[in-house]
Amino acid sequence: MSVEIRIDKRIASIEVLKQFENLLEIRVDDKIYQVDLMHNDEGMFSILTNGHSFNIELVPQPKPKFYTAYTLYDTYDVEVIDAESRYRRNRSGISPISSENLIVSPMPGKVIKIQVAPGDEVKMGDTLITISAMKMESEYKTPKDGKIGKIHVSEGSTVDANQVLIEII
Amino acid sequence: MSVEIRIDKRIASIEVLKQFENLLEIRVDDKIYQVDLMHNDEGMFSILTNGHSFNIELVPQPKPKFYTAYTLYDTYDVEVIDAESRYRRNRSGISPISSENLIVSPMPGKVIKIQVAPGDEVKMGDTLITISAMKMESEYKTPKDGKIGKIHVSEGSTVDANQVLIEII
Amino acid sequence: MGKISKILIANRGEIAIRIMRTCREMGISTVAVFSDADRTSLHVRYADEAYHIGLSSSTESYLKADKIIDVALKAKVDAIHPGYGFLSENAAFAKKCAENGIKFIGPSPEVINKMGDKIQARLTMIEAGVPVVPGTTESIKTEKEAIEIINHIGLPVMAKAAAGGGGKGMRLITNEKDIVSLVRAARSEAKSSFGNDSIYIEKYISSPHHIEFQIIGDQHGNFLHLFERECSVQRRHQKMIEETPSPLLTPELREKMGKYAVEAARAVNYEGAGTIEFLVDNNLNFYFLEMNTRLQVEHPITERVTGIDLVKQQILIAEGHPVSIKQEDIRQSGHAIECRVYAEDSENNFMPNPGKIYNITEPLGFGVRTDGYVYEGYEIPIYYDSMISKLIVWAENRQEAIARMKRALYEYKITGVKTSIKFLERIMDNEDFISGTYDTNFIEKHKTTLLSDSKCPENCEDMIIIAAYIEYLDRLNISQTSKAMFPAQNRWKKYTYQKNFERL
Amino acid sequence: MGKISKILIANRGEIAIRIMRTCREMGISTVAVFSDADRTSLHVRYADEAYHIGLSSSTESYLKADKIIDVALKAKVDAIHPGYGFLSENAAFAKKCAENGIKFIGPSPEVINKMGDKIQARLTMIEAGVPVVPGTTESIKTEKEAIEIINHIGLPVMAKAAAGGGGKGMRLITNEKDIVSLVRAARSEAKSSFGNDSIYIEKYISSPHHIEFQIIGDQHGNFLHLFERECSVQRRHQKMIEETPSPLLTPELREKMGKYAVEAARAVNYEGAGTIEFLVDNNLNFYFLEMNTRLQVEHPITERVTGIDLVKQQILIAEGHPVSIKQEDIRQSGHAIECRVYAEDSENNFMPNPGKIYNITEPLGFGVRTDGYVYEGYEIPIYYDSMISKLIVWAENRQEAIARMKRALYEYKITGVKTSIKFLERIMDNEDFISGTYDTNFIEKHKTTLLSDSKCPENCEDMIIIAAYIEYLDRLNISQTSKAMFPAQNRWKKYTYQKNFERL
Repeated sequence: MSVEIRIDKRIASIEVLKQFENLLEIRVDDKIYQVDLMHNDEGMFSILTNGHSFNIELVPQPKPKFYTAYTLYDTYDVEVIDAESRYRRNRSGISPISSENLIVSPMPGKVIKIQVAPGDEVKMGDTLITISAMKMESEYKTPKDGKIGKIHVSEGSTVDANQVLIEII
Repeated sequence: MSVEIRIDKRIASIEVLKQFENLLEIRVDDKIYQVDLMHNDEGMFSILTNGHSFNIELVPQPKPKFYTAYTLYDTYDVEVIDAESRYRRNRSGISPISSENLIVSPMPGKVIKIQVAPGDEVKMGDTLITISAMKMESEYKTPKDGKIGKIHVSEGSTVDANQVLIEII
Repeated sequence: MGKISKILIANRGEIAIRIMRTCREMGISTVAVFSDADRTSLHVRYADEAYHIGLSSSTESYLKADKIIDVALKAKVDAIHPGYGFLSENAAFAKKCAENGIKFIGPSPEVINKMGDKIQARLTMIEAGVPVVPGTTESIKTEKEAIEIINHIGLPVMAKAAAGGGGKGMRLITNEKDIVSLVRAARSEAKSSFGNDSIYIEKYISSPHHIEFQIIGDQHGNFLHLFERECSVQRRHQKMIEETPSPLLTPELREKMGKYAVEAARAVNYEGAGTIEFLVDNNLNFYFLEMNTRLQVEHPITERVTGIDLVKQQILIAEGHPVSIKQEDIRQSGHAIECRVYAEDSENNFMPNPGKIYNITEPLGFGVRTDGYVYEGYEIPIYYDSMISKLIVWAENRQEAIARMKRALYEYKITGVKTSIKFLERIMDNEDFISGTYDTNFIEKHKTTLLSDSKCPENCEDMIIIAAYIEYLDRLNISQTSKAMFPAQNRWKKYTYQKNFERL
Repeated sequence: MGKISKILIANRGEIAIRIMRTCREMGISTVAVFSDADRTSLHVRYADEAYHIGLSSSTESYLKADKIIDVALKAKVDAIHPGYGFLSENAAFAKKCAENGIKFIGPSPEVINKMGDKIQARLTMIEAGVPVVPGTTESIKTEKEAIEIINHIGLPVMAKAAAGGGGKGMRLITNEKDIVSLVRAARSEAKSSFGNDSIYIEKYISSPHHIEFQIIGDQHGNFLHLFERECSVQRRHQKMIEETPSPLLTPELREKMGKYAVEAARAVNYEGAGTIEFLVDNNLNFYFLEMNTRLQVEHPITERVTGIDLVKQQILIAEGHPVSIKQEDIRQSGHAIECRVYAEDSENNFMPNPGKIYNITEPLGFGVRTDGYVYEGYEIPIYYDSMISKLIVWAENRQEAIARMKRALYEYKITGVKTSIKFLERIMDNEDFISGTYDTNFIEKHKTTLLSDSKCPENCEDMIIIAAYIEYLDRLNISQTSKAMFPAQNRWKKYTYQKNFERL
C-alpha cells in the first residue's frame, strides 16, 4: 500500500518498517525514526523519538483525508494521498472554474451588500460584495477584469468559510 | 411507549406533551414543565425552566441505560426503565447469588494478599482479602459467617471497580 | 439604594461570566439574557436564571433596552450590570433602569451623556483645564460636513464615533482620496456598534502612547485612582496587549496624571468605576482622549497589582457604600500584563475567524489568570466581538512577567479556529517590547518580524507526517472491523494500529 | 555550580508540571521520566524530552535511583529536581547525583539524612534548644521493639515512618488491642512509600494545630523564612486544606516561631527550600514536629501571599546565587487558601477512587489558581497518590478568600470519578472554619454535618429525569438512522430528538 503525505507544499513518502505495540520503526523519505507513539480518538498525538517529546493535533477538515495539523509552534495543511486520491486526481483533470474566477469567503459571516448583478462588467479592484463578521466589514474586490457570472448568495444571508460567493467569467 | 426513570430510590413516570424544536412541554409524575432543553453528545444538558438554569451531566455506566447524573450540587444514580428492561427484570427473578454473598471491590486496585482459600470456614468480621490502591491498603471482611466459595482473583492481579472478588456460600 | 440581592447582567461572553463570578462570591443571584445565537453560550449555563431576549444580531437582542428591562422586572432584580460595550454607555438605558426602580450599576444618565458623548467630554475637560487633543468641538452628523471639517483641520486626522469606544467606528485618514470611503466606514460601523452614526474629528497625533487611568467614585464624594494601564499595543485601533505599570511613566508623571484623572472624575461627580484615557507623546506631553464610563476589558491587570476586585467595588458603590479604600493605601505591587486572544487570522490582516472550537488547553500555574468563555465544541458566533479570552499574568517585575506570559502563551492551545496566540508570542520576543520602548505604532513598525512564520524545530514536520499516516491507518482499521463496538478502556490507543502493519 | 540549562524532573503528576512551568519561564529545558502507567500522563507531554524508566509500581520506576541517574546522564542534564515524595528526601539518591556530577536540587545528603530521619532531626532540634514532642529518640526496627516502647510511653501515641512525611506510614494508636495491627500497617505503608520500614513513636498531642514555616537557605549562609502555613484540616493524617496567614497565630508568636524556623535551618546549614513543621496546642505552646527537606505540596499559598516563585528560588540557589531577598522585605500580603482535590469517596471513609475522568470544568477568574495534571479522558492510575489537583485562591482578607474558594469549588466540576470537591465546599460553610477556630480534630469533630447530603434545590430531580429521558430517546434515534454519518455542525443538539416525538 503506497501512501504519500502532503504537508503544506512538501510531499513525503512513508513506510512502517517494524512495529511492536506502540513502538514503531518508520521511514519518512530517506530518514528512519524509532518512535513511541500514542494517540486518541480526537486526533491528539504524543510522539517520543530519541527522547524528544512532540505533541501534535490533527483536526479533520470537511474533505476526507485532509487535516489541519497543530504543533506547539505552528499549523500545517496535511493531506493523505492514497491510491483512491490519486485515482480521483487523475480523473478530475483541471477544474472547470479555476480559483481565480471565484470570489470565496475566507470565513463565516453575513452578506451585507452585493454591489454587482450577473452580467455586469467589472474591472480589477472593483468591490463586488461586502461581508460582515464579528462587527468588522470586509469588501471583496475582483482580482481581474471580467463579467459577473453566477451569484451564489443574497443580501442578508449567512455564509460559511470557503463558500463560493460570486463567479467571474 | 411507556418509560419510567429511576433516580436513586424514586421511580418517576414521564411523558412529552408538546414539542417545538428544543422547547418541550413535559410531564414528570404529576407536574408539568415547560423546558428549553439543549444537550450534546457527551451527555451535557442545559435546561431552562421558568427562567431557572439547570446544568446536568449524564455519565453512562457500563450497563446500558444506567447513568450517574451530576448536578452542580450532587450526584445521582439514574436508570431508564423501558419495556425491554421490564421484560428482563421479570425474567431474571432473584439473582442466584445475592449481593451479600459477594465480596466486591468498590474501586480499582491491586490484590496484595488473599487471607482465605476456597472451602475455608469464616466468621463475620474475618479479613478475607487486602486490596491496595493509591498507596492505601484496605482490608475486606466478611459481612456474615459462612464458607468461602469461588475466589475470582489472585494475589498481585489488578481489579476493576465493582469486580467480584470472593463468593461466600 | 440598599443591599443588592439579584443582578441582571445585560451582556454576554467573558465579561458576563466575570461579573457573575463576583456576584457568586458576594452571595448575589445572577440573571443572564441571551440571543438566539447564544443559547449554548457559557454565560447562560453559569447564571442562576437565564432569559431569551431576541434574534442573534445584537441590535435585536443585547441592544434592546426595553426587552432587557422587561426581563429585569419579571425576574425581580435589584440592579443591572451592563458590562462593557452594548448598552454600557447608553444614557437612555440607564435612565429607563432608574424609571423602573432598577439600579443601573454605573454613573448617572447625565454623566454618561456628558462623558459618553466624546465631544461633550472634550468640552468638560477643556473647562476643567485638562489638556485635550486639538479637533472638533461639535458633533458631525452628515458626510458632507465631515469632509468639510477634515479639509479645514488638515490631514492626518482621526474620525471617531461620537458615542464610541473600544476602537469601533474609528478610522485614520491620511490620504485625501480615502476621505469619503473612510468617513462612510466610520459612520456605518458607529451605527452598527452604537446605534448612532455621529462622528467627530481629531488631529492625528502620530505614534503616541495610549495610557489610561482607572478611577472609582462613590455616592459620597470620594474619588480615587488605581494607577495606569499602558495600552499602546494595538492593531486596527483595538488594544491587543495592556500592562501596568507603564514602562514609559516616571513616578512624577504617574502622580501628576493620576491627579488629573481624579479631578476629571470629580468634575462630573462620577459614580462607579471608570477610565480616563490619555495620549502621551514621546516628550511625555499628555492629552485627555476620552472617558469610558464603564468597566474596561483590561481591568484585570489593575485588579492584579492592586488586589482590588473592581466588580465588587462597583456593586458596593451601587449599594450606596462609601469606598473603604484610601488613596495612599493603594499599592501597585509587581507587574501585570494582559494579552487579548482574538479568533482571527493574524497573517491575513487580523481578519476575524469565527468557527467551531475543537480543543482547548488553558495555561495554569503561578501568576496566571484566564478570563474566557469558549469551550471545546463551542461554535463562536459571527455576530459579536472576536475576542474569545484574556490571558493575564502577574510577576514580581516586568522581566519575569514577560517570561511568564511567554510560558502561558506557549501552553495555551486552541484548535479549530485561528487565534492571535502565535502573534502575541512573537510580540513577547520582540526587543522593543522587552525593553519597553514602544508606542501605538508598534505593530505596524514590526509587522515583518511579527508575521514571520517560525516553523517548528528539527524533525517536527516528519513527526506530523507520521501522525497523519497512523491516523489514516487507524481510520481504515475502524471501517474494516467492528472494533467501534468495543471501545478501548483508555482513550489513548496502544494496539489499534497493529493489525494494519501485519499486512504490510 | 554555574548556570543550569537542563533539568530532569524525577517525579510525576501536578508537581512535575509545576516545576516544568518555572523551568520554561527561566529558559531551562526539561526532561520527564515515566513509568508504564504514565505514558499518557501530562508531564510526559509537557516536557521537552521524556524517557521511560520502568514498570507502573513506583518501586519499579520513580524510586529507582540508578535508572533515573542513567537517564540523566544520557540526556546530559545539569540538575535533577526531585519534587516531593518519591526520592525527594532520599540521601543516597542525592549522593549518587553528586557522584555523577549532577546537581541535586535540594540540601546535601548529610542534611537530608539528619533532617529526613525524623529521629535524628528530633535530636538536632533538642540540641538547638527548640521544643520537641515527647517520644523516642531512637529508630525502631522490629515490631516487638515497637510494642515494648509503646507500652513504656503509654497510650495514646503516634507511630510514624522514620523516613516519612506527607502523612504516609503514620498511625494513631489509642487502644491496646490495636497496637499490633496498627504498627504493622504503619511499617507496611512506610515500606511501600519510602522503601524503609523503620518507625518511631511520639506521645500523641490531642487536637493540636499543625503549623509549618517555609524556609530557604543558600550556599552563602543566608537563611530566611516566608511565614507560616496553617495545615490543621486533615483527614487520615493527610492535609486537606492549608491557609496563610494562620488564623491562630498572633504577630508576636509568628515572629517567635519564624525565628526558631530560621535557627533550625541555620543549625544544619540548610540549602534550598524546606519546611519546619510545628504542633501548636490551644495554649499556643509549640513543638518542633519534623523538617521536610523539599518543596511542600502546599507551597503555592506561600507563593501567593509573598509573590515569590519558590521553584525559581530553588533553582537560583542550586546555581549558586545568593538569595537576593531580605527578610524584612518579605510581606505576607492578603490571604491564601489551598484545597486539595483528591480522587476519593468522602462519604465512604475517604476511600481512594481511581478511574477515568469524563469531563472537567476548571474554575477561573480573579485570585484563582489550579495546579493539576489530569485531563478529560485520562485514566487515573491506581499506583500513585490520589491527589489530582490543588485549588489555590487569594483575596485581600480571609473572609473574601473563603467566599472566593466557595465560588471556585462551585465552578469546579470533575465527572467520572468521585472527588473531595463537595466535601471541601461543606468545610467552607462550616462555622468553626469560617471563624478560624479549628484544630487537627476538625474533620472528626464535624463529621456528621460535613458528610450530610445536601441534595439540589426544587425541581432539580425532575430535571435530571427529563435529561435522562431525552438522552434515552436520542440514543434510540441514533441507532435507528444513519445520522451518525452526518454529524450536526454544532455539537449542541437542537433537532435530533424531534423525530421521536412525532411517533409518540
